[in-house]
Formats: sequence, structure tokens, C-alpha cells
Amino acid sequence: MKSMSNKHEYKVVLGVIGSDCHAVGNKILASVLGQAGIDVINLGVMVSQDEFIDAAIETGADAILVSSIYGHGEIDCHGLRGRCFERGLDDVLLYVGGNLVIGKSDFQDIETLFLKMGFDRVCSPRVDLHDLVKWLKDDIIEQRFAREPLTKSA
Amino acid sequence: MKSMSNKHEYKVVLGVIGSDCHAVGNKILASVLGQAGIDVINLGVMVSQDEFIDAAIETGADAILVSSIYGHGEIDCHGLRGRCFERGLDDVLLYVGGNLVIGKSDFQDIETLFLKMGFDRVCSPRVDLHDLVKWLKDDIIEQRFAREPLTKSA
Amino acid sequence: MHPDSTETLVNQRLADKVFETERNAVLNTWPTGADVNFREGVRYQLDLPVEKQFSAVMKAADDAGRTLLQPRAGVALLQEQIALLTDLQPYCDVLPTTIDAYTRHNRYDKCANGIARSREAGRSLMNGFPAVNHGLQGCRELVEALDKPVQVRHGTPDARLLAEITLAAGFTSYEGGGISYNIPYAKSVKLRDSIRHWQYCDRLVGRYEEEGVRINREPFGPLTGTLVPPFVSHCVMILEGLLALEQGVKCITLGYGQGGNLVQDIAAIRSLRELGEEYFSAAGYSGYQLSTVFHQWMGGFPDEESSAYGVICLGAAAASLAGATKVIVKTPHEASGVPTMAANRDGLRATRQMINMLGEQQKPAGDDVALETDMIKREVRAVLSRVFALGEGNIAEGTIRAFESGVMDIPFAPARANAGVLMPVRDDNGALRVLDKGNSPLPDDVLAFHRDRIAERAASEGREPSFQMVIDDVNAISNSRLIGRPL
Amino acid sequence: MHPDSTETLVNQRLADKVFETERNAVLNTWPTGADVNFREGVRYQLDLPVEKQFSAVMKAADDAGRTLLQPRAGVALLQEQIALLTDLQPYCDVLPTTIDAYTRHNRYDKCANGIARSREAGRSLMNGFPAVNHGLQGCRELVEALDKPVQVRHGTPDARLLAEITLAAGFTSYEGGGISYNIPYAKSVKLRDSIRHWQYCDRLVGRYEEEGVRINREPFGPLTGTLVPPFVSHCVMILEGLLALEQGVKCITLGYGQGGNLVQDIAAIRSLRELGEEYFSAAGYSGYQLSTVFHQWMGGFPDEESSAYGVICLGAAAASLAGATKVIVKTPHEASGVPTMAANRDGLRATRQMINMLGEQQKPAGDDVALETDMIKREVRAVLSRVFALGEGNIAEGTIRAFESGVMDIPFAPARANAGVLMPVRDDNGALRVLDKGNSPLPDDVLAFHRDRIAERAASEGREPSFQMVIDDVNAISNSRLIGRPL
Ligand code: B12
Ligand code: B12
Repeated sequence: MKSMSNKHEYKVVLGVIGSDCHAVGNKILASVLGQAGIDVINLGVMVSQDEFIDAAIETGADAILVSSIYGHGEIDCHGLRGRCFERGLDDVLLYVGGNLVIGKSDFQDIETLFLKMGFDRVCSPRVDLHDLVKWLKDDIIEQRFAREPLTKSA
Repeated sequence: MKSMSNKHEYKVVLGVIGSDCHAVGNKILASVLGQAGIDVINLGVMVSQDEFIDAAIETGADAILVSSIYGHGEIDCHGLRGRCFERGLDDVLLYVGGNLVIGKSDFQDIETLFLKMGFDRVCSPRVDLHDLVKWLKDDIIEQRFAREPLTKSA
Repeated sequence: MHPDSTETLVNQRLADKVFETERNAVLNTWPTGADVNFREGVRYQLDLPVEKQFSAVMKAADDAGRTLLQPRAGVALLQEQIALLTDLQPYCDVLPTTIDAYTRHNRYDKCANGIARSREAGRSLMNGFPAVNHGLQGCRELVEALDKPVQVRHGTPDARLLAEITLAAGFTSYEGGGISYNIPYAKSVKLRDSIRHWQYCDRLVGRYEEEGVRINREPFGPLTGTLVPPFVSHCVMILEGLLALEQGVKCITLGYGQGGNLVQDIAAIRSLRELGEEYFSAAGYSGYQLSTVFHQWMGGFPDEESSAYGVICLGAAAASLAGATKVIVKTPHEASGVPTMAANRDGLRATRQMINMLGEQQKPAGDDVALETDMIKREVRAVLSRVFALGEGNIAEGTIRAFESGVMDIPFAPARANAGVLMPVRDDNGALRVLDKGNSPLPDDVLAFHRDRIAERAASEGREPSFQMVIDDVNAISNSRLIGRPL
Repeated sequence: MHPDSTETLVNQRLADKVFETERNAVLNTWPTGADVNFREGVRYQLDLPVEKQFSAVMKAADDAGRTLLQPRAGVALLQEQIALLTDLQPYCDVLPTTIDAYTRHNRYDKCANGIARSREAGRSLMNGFPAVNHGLQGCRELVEALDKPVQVRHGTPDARLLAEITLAAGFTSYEGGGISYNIPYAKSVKLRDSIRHWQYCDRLVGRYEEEGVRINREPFGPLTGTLVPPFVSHCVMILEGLLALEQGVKCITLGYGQGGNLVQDIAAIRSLRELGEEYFSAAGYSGYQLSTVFHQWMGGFPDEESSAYGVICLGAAAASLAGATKVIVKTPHEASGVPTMAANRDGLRATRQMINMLGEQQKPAGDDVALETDMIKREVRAVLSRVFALGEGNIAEGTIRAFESGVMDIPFAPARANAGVLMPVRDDNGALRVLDKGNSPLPDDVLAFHRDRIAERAASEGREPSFQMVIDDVNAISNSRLIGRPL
């Protein structure tokens, strides 16, 4: 069980969902997050929903970072949040990024679609990885607050 | 005075209107029309409205072919038909072609604009010069019929 | 259906009986397999007019020194796919059908779902055409609607059923190979399995050949598309070419993905063809038809469409100046998603303009091209002779051992079978060099050449070469540069 | 205001008194001339930050071996022009202001009408920015709104008032010349007059130079933009360079318009700079700053935007491989009309991608480039030595006589002063050759070279070279080809 004092410990599960073989972004994400002091459990490419969840449960990760690059993201990510609940993973952060749908689309529409599907953040391929690190750390801290709030007056 | 029997005689005045220096299309038009058996009085580039009309009156031309390439066509061609009437040139054919207005525009709009200004045909830069020759000859013949109709039964 | 994945692989023509037994199993893996009848497929192929035969069209282009244009294109539904290719046809010379990623992993069940959901959505939710699910009749309807040869383009480690169906249906070219469609495309498929499965595909093509039907085979040159040095992919091309020839394939198009440095890219296409001839004839094959294909930049693209045109056009120029027989064309939508017909057509038109304008010009023949050509040849020979040694004359086993030991190693590949230690980086001219050779057996003087070139760059950037430099190179073209210089 | 157009022209620095008297007359030709005060203009220029000085930015690029990007852009109204250039600024290195065609013919009355009608219409009805009508304050407002150097680009035989106003207003580069802004742009302006008027412009620039303000001068290389063989425009460039140097100009950018054959285009830029140095120093000038500009294809464009990108990108590639200091960028709207900001930006982005990717690569240095470079130099020397002889040492008169006699002759030019007999055509590689030499004094062996190359093409097309072949070449790039082959 993570404690608030240990606030520099960030742990995330990373992988590319479905039958997707795009490995380059995954390798770069792993390296950048690692260098930013985030503990990365990298499942690589072609990861199923349950493999993500297994790894998150096993390692007690704060967040699952799902990549989908090849266009089947809409199908492959369908029901992931529900599956997390089913498996008892109630408060894990879900991030998703990449070329999430088929074709060139307006990013706003994609964001809306995936937020509705229960993701906490939806990122375009153009996302700045420095921003990502910042959001991730902030979100993780906030999530912990929500889970184990300090005295309100603090 | 032209007679109907001499129906292979087609005479046109050709030139680029206004302060327009684009000479390449003009040279090509002159050569293609000439080869098609049309008598071309080529005034070259930078021709004023009155120079067109003077040449048409002087030579008894069937048509005036105005080019405008540089974008000021809308301004430079303004009032040409009226000026023809003023100068007593009542039934000359007026063709115009080139990059007639400023900017990339829908050709239909340009056509409408210039037809309203009294031109008989409005051509885009993509016009097929074989078509042009055909239209020109047909229009000239028709114009002559209109002027001096044969017996209706013919 | 799986041949035993522990038995030793031999590079030998599959025995008829083995092939027949296997075929029965393969055709049974999905209901649409039942429609395939080889004899009938041969008759269908023999009836195709010459202008729909890939091999004939490639030969004519090669003889005339022309570079043919080919897009990539695949959507979920048949009628949509027909419409798409019909629309693209006037702008290209040969047609593709790009297969979706579920089919690539033999997940025909998922395809069925993807097709159904695409029907509901009224638009393709799949990244390609699920040819197996559409079956023989569906594929024939496609082929018949078109006037040009159609190739299957995919990325399938086990592409046996796909081959049976599409070749019987009149597709006349088949992309892929046991290495090139495994290491960049899969995670845990054994190389032993994929090579064996591709022996089957090649044997099937060989059988068509024996019946008088020449099917074109195209190993996939670009691999991961990301900073792959020419020698790395050339080795794969030659091994897959040898494996295919052994199964009776007679018409091979060797591929290469643009690196970005014009001199190196020209040298790559030249050396590829020359090395192909060298190795294939040294192995005793003859009477085969050889050509080359150049892929416009296969790595990350810039987001802006106008910038993407720059990348596309540089690729077109390189393909033409290199004298490739075919160029695979990208689109201005590349960075975003599967392109629309219009975007695909636009990429073709820009490429056509460039190829038409450059195609009849002198081909560059400077000393720099000669130097790079020579360098690539020496690299390839060094690696391949180690592969042959590892296999003790059996290149199938040699290949497997070469990957196990990192003698062959493809940068950025997802496959567990790949060492992933070899690391490329650009030099000060943007040519691809080897930063970490991993276990690849490059000669010392060649390595010194790489080192010196990289040192030049390091000096001009005032930083040490590192993985950060590699990441910068991976992102460079997306950021409208070639070399990932620090800002 | 007109100097007597029958008096002999001498290539000599205009005497101060002559210049002063003429200036008074020039400034009186349109009311806005009254606002110009040279001293105050010099102070204004001296206060410009270095990043707004054309000459400094060109020098830095030349030193670094970079190729700068410049669009063309001009609209009728001041605020529109400010908005347009502000928007384009991030995508280019140096800015233009393209002047409308009425101003080019000193029809400021028509400009007033055009401005008024554009205001009514709510959109620009003019093909450029009428700088004289907008006057000193208007032009300064423009310069002040921008962060990069701004050049006047036009096509004006008598550009004296325009120069006085724009240079006093802070423009730091001035395009044009007495030949290049007459023969392709005018019909009946005497060469004697335009050369004399440009001596005035050059002298004005010389005067700024003497006050410590370096204004960049750029003779217009592409001329009619249509199949102009390199030697034809190079002769004009060198003569205009010499005329400018004599008037005290110290910063010259020699221009060339893309021909389409890569080898010839690279050779053209190389020979242009080398010939410039050769002739300028032979004439005793020193301490000047020399650079080159490459214009992307200046003839007819294809209608389709994606095809236009192909032409744009080939031009970008040639500029970069040739090592030009600056490239003038076309847009995907070229065939249709004055481009929107977006189209202009798109042309710049495609060019930027190409230049960024090629800029750091090796420059080609093959024998073919050397051969073409040598050929161009021999052609230029043959023509120029005749020009010098005709002028008996006075190149101003020599130029006039050279055009009168057809020794210099620009294809497709509208000017009566031009013979119009010399006829270019492409050879079998697409390089520009001379089909009819007219009266140009090319050496026999050079002519034989041209003849042989054209004969090669004639043979491969199975037809005699003729004017039809030339027309086919004029239309070829619009039809997505380089060489106008019969279909
Ligand atoms: C290289 C490449 C390949 C290589 C991959 C090699 C490998 N194993 O890695 C090869 C050639 C094998 C390949 C194959 C295919 N590809 Co591909 N490929 C590309 C390409 C050109 C570059 C991808 C890349 O490496 N980019 C560089 C990395 C650094 O960027 P990235 O992947 O985008 O990742 C970054 C960001 O997205 C972000 N990010 C990613 N995930 C996440 C997650 C989170 C939580 C966050 C915050 C951020 C984030 O951060 C990453 C690091 O910076 C892209 C197009 C492009 N982008 O230009 C197409 C592209 C991704 N491919 C595509 C497709 C469809 C395929 C194929 C199905 C073939 C086909 N039909 O064309 C197959 C896939 C087979 C399969 N089973 O997956 C499509 C996807 C279409 C869509 N979404 O609509 C693309 C967009 C091309 C296109 N326009 O059609 N491809
Ligand atoms: C070459 C060229 C020049 C050369 C001209 C050399 C010369 N003296 O001839 C130079 C560089 C000097 C030049 C200058 C300018 N140009 Co200019 N030029 C071009 C260019 C690239 C090609 C023109 C050409 O020669 N085409 C080949 C010939 C064969 O085709 P054509 O001219 O279209 O003519 C054919 C058809 O139009 C048709 N046709 C023509 N007239 C008629 C008439 C009839 C009755 C019919 C039936 C058919 C017909 O048949 C012809 C033969 O096939 C065009 C863009 C393009 N088309 O790609 C711009 C273009 C015409 N120029 C343009 C402009 C604006 C200018 C300038 C004002 C500079 C500027 N602001 O950019 C100056 C003009 C100065 C002046 N006083 O006129 C614009 C016009 C914009 C518009 N209409 O909105 C264009 C379209 C470029 C652009 N997109 O901005 N130009």
C-alpha cells in the first residue's frame, strides 16, 4: 500500500493494446518516463486488456498508459474501464494516446469519445512528453489525495 | 463587306488587355489559330480597349479575343462591350480567356461575371485550343447567318 | 496445422505430400478456406489479361527503366474497397490491397466483429481489408472490378490461408516474408514458425509458377521503417529472396525503405539489385525475374500536410534517381490516420509529377554514390557470410541463429526473437550509420568509417552520441528536419 | 523628368548634380513623392535592427551555407498586406512585397482606382501592393509591423519613384534591373530608357551605401520564366551586376529561374556565382557582397495542387543541392491566381521540409555537373565578349546594341526591343538547349553540342525538332511532365 510520504514513487503500466505492433513510440515513452523518475512496467506491444489489468494489480501501479497506434483503438479499448471495475481495480488512472481511430479526424471528437469510454486523459500523437510527465505526476498525487486525503485544513 | 460564299475566311483580333505583359499564351494562341486557318491580327501584350476596337474596325474582324492573365481582368475588361457599341462595332464576337480575376476562384462564377459583362465566350486557362478553334469558327458562321440569313428553306 | 516448431528447418523445396497435408489443414482454419481449389485458381489466373499481371507490368517497367507508382489502401468492406481502388486506379500503375491488422494475426473472429461494426458505423473501423473473411468470391469481385494488377500487402507472420484465398482469387503479387513479416510485425511468433509458414507461401507461388502462372513476390524491405541502415534490410531481402527461389518462386521484387540521405538511398537501390544478382546466381538460381521497390519514408511523418508533401517528394525523387522499378507512395495524411481516397490520390499526384519530371534525367553517378554502394556491399557480405556459417550451409537455420545471437538485429523491432541492441544514428550528412553495432559482424574498417562519420556529427553538435541523439533522429522528420540536431 | 532618350548611355556613376535634378523631377511625378527626404530615410534605415536588414541576413546565410526561403506576396490594401506578411513571416526567412502591375507601369491613377474598388469589394482586386500610392508612411507602417527584412519585388522599367519611397521607408532590398525589368515586362519601353532609369535606382542604392546603409540589389534572373537557357539569363545578370556596381551598389544577389533538369540547374547556380566573381573582379570591382537566388519553376504550373507540390519540391531540391543562398517559393495556387495566405504558407512549408532534409547533405559533384558548368561559362563568355565589343568598352551601349542585333535575345519576351528569334527546346534529358540560335554568337562546338543533344531527343521521339516541339515543352510541366513528348 503506497503511503503519501513516499510521494516520489510513481508507478505506471505501459503497453500497446490489441494486435498493434507499433513499437517505436512505446520504446520512446518508456525511456522518457523512466528518465523522469517514473517506474515503468512496460508490456511492449500487443497487449490485451487483461494483461494490462493483471500487471496493474500485480504491481499496484497508479496508472495504466495505453497506446493505440494502428487505428483499432476504438474497438480494442472498448470496455476497458468496465473491465477494471470488474477486476476490482477501482481507482487506477487510465491514459490513452496515439492514432486512436481510423483516419484523420478532429482530435476534439476523439477526445470526447475516449473520455466517455472512461479514460482520464486522451493524448494525440503530437502530445509533448514533458507535459505528459507533469500531468501524470499531478494526476497521481491528486488521485492519492482523493483516496487518502490529508487533514482538510492542510 | 464579307460575303457568305467566302466562308473559310475567319478574321480575329488577338491581344492581352491592360498593363498585362504575359506574352507566352499570346504567342501560342497566335500560332495555333494561324495554323487552323484563321487570320490573326495579333496586337501582342498591353493592349487598350480602344486599340482592340480600332484594329477590329480597321480589319473588319469577326471577333476580338481578349486575354487577361495577370489578374486585373475584371477592371480592364469593364465596359468593353459598351465601348464597342459606342464605336459602332455592333456585332463583333467578344471572347475572353486567361486567369481573369485575382486569386483562385470557381470558374463558373468567373464565367457568369464575364458573360454579364457582354462577352460571348469565357475561357479558363485550361481550355482546349482545338475546342476553341471549333467554337470560334461555328460562332463566326452563326453570326454571319444572323446578320445575312440565307433563304429559310435552305 | 502447425508444422512442429522444434524440428530443424531446412531450406529445401517442400515435398508435395507435406505441402498437400498442410494445405488441407490450412484451408480448414476458417470457413472461407473451403472455397479454394488450386486447379480452378490456376485457370482463373491464366485467364487474366496481361495488363492485370503484376509480373508482366513490372517487367515492362524494368525494361523501359520506368518507375511504377503504387499506393497502399485497404478498408473493411468490399464495396468500399472496390470504390477506393477504382478511384485510385487512374493515378497509379499497380494496385494494392492492404490487409487489416486482425487478419495479420489470424484473428478472423475479430475481423468478423470489425466488419459488423464497420457496417453499423457506416464507415471503416478497420485498418485494412479482411480478405480472408471476404473470401474467394469477395476477392474476385474486387479483382474483376479493376483494370490493373493487384497485390496483397500485409504484415502477416502466418499468411498461408490469406495466400491461398487471394492467389486463387486473382491477386498477382504477394508481399512479405518469414523474417520481414515477423520481426517488425509480431511479438512472440517464433522465427522458425514464420519462416516455415512463408516457405509454404513461397511453395504455393512456386506451384502456380509451375502451372504457367507467374506470381510476383516482394519481401518487405522497410522492416520497422525507422532508421534501418541499408545493410540490415538488404540482408533480410537476400535471405528471403533465396528462401523464395528455393520454393520455386521466379519473380522477385527486393525492397528498401527510404533513409533520407539521397546518396545513401541511391546507393542502397543499386547495391540491392547487384547483391541480389550476386547471391542468387552464386546459389545456383537462374531464369528468375528481379526488380526493386523503393518505399517513401516509412518512419514518423510531419503532421502538416504541406510538410508531408516535402517528405513524399523527396522520396519520389530518390526513387527516380535511384532507378527503382516501383515506388510505394505515402500520403499527406500519413501522420494522422488511414488516408482518404483524396489524400491517397494527392500523394500519388505529387509523386507522379516528381517522377515524370526526374525520370528521364541523368542518374547520378558520382564517387560518393560509388563509395556508399561499396560500403553497403561490404556490410552485407560480412553479415551474410556469418549467417551462412552459423547455418552450416542451411540459411533457414542460419537466419534463426543469426537473430538469436544478434548477428542480425533490426532496430526498434517488437519481436522477442530480435536482440534489439544494434542502434543506428544519422551522421552529419544524414546518412544512417551504426552507433552500437550490437553483435553484428561488421569489419573493423567499416566500423571505423561509421565511427568517424558519427564523430563528425557529434563534433558539429557539441554533444556525445547517445540514445537521446537516436530519439532526436526518430522524431526529426516529424519535426521537419532530417537530422535530430539539438535546438 | 525623363533623361533624353537619344543621348548615348555611359556606364558611369551618375554625377551628383544630374542625380539631384532628376530626383526632384521624379519625386514630383506623384504626390506621395513629396514625403521623401533622403537624409531622414538614411537615419531611418540606420535605426533598423540587424535582423531587418536584408544584406546582413543574406550574408549570414551565405556564410553558413544555408538556403533562405522567400515567398511572393502583395495585395491592394495596407492592412491586408500587413496581415498577409505577418501571417507568412513564421514560415519564411525574408519577406517580399510584390508590387501590382499598374504601379509597374507608373499608372498611379489606375492604382488609385484599383485601391478604391478593392475597398468597395472588400477584397483585393489588384495583383500586388501599390506602394507608391500607399506612400512613405504606409510603407513604414508595413515595415514596422514585421520582424524580418522586406524586399520590393516588382517588374518596373521605371522604378525610380518606387525606389525612393520604399527605400526611405525601410525596405532593405530592391529587385530588378534595366534589362530584366524591361524585356520580359514591357512592350515598348526603350532599353536605353530602362537602363538609364535603373542607373538612377542603383545610384540611389549607392548613395545609401555611402551613408552606411547596405541595400541588397537583386537583378531578376528568371526573365520570362519560360524555357530560358541559363546562359541567356546569366548574361543579363552579369551586365546588370556590372551596371549596379558602377553606381556604387555593394550587395548583389544574382538570380536564376529553375529550368527543370537537376544537373543543369545545379550547374547554373554554380556557374552564376563563379562568373559573377570573374566578371566583377575583372572589371576592377572589389569589396562587394555576392550571393545567389534560385527561383522555383517560373513557367506554367499544373492546375492540381498536389501536382504543383511536385514542381515546388523539385525546385526546392534543386535550390538546396545547388547551394543557392535564397529560394523564391511558388504556391499550389500558382496555375490559378494570386495565392491566399494559406496557399503561400503551404508552398513555404513543403519547401522548408525539403530544404531542411536536403540542406545538410552532400552537394552533387559529378562530371555531368562539371560539364554543364563549363558549357554555360563558355556560352556566357562568348556572348558577353561580343556585347563588350559592340559597346566598344561601354557595356550600357553594348547591351542596347546586343539586343538590337539579336546577339542577346530572350525567348518569349513581349518587348519590341527583343529580337525573339532565339528558340530554346529541351533535350532528351530535359536540359534546355538552343534550337534556333538566332543571332547569338555561340561557338561552333557549343552549338554542335546543342544540336547533338536535340537530335538525340528528336530521334527518341521520332519527329523533327520544330516550333511544335517548343510549344509542347512550354505546356509540359502543366501537363505533369518535363519534356513535351508527343503522346
Ligand atoms: C513506423 C510505422 C509502421 C511500422 C511499425 C514498426 C514497428 N514495429 O514499430 C510498420 C511499417 C511495421 C507499420 C505497420 C503498420 N501500420 Co504503421 N505506421 C508507422 C508510422 C509511419 C510511424 C509510427 C512511429 O513509429 N512513429 C514515431 C513514434 C515516436 O511516434 P508514435 O508512434 O506516434 O508514438 C508517440 C505518440 O503517439 C505518443 N503516444 C503513443 N502512445 C501513447 C500513449 C499515451 C498514454 C500517451 C500520453 C502518448 C502516447 O507518444 C509516442 C512517443 O512520442 C505511422 C505514421 C506516422 N506517425 O507517421 C504509421 C501508422 C501508425 N501505421 C498505420 C497502420 C494502419 C499500419 C498497418 C495496419 C498497415 C497499414 N494498414 O497501413 C500496420 C500495423 C500492423 C499491426 N499489427 O500493428 C496507420 C494507423 C492508422 C490510423 N490510426 O488511422 C498510420 C498512422 C499510418 C497511416 N496514416 O495510415 N507501421
Ligand atoms: C510566366 C509567368 C510570368 C512571366 C511572364 C513572362 C512574359 N512576359 O510572358 C513573368 C515572370 C514576367 C510574370 C510576371 C507577372 N505575373 Co505571372 N505568371 C507566369 C505563369 C507562371 C505562367 C504564364 C504562362 O506563360 N503560361 C503558359 C501559357 C501557355 O498559358 P496561359 O498564359 O495561361 O495562356 C493560355 C490560356 O490561358 C489560354 N488563353 C489565354 N488567353 C486567352 C484568351 C482566349 C480568348 C482564350 C479562348 C484562351 C486564352 O490559352 C493560352 C495558350 O494555351 C503564371 C502562372 C501559371 N499559369 O502557371 C503566372 C501568373 C499568370 N502571373 C501572375 C502575376 C500576378 C504576375 C505579376 C503581376 C507578378 C505577381 N504579382 O506575381 C507579373 C505581371 C506583370 C505584368 N505587367 O503583367 C498571376 C496572375 C494572378 C491572377 N490572375 O490572380 C499568375 C497566375 C501567378 C499567380 N498564381 O499568382 N509572370
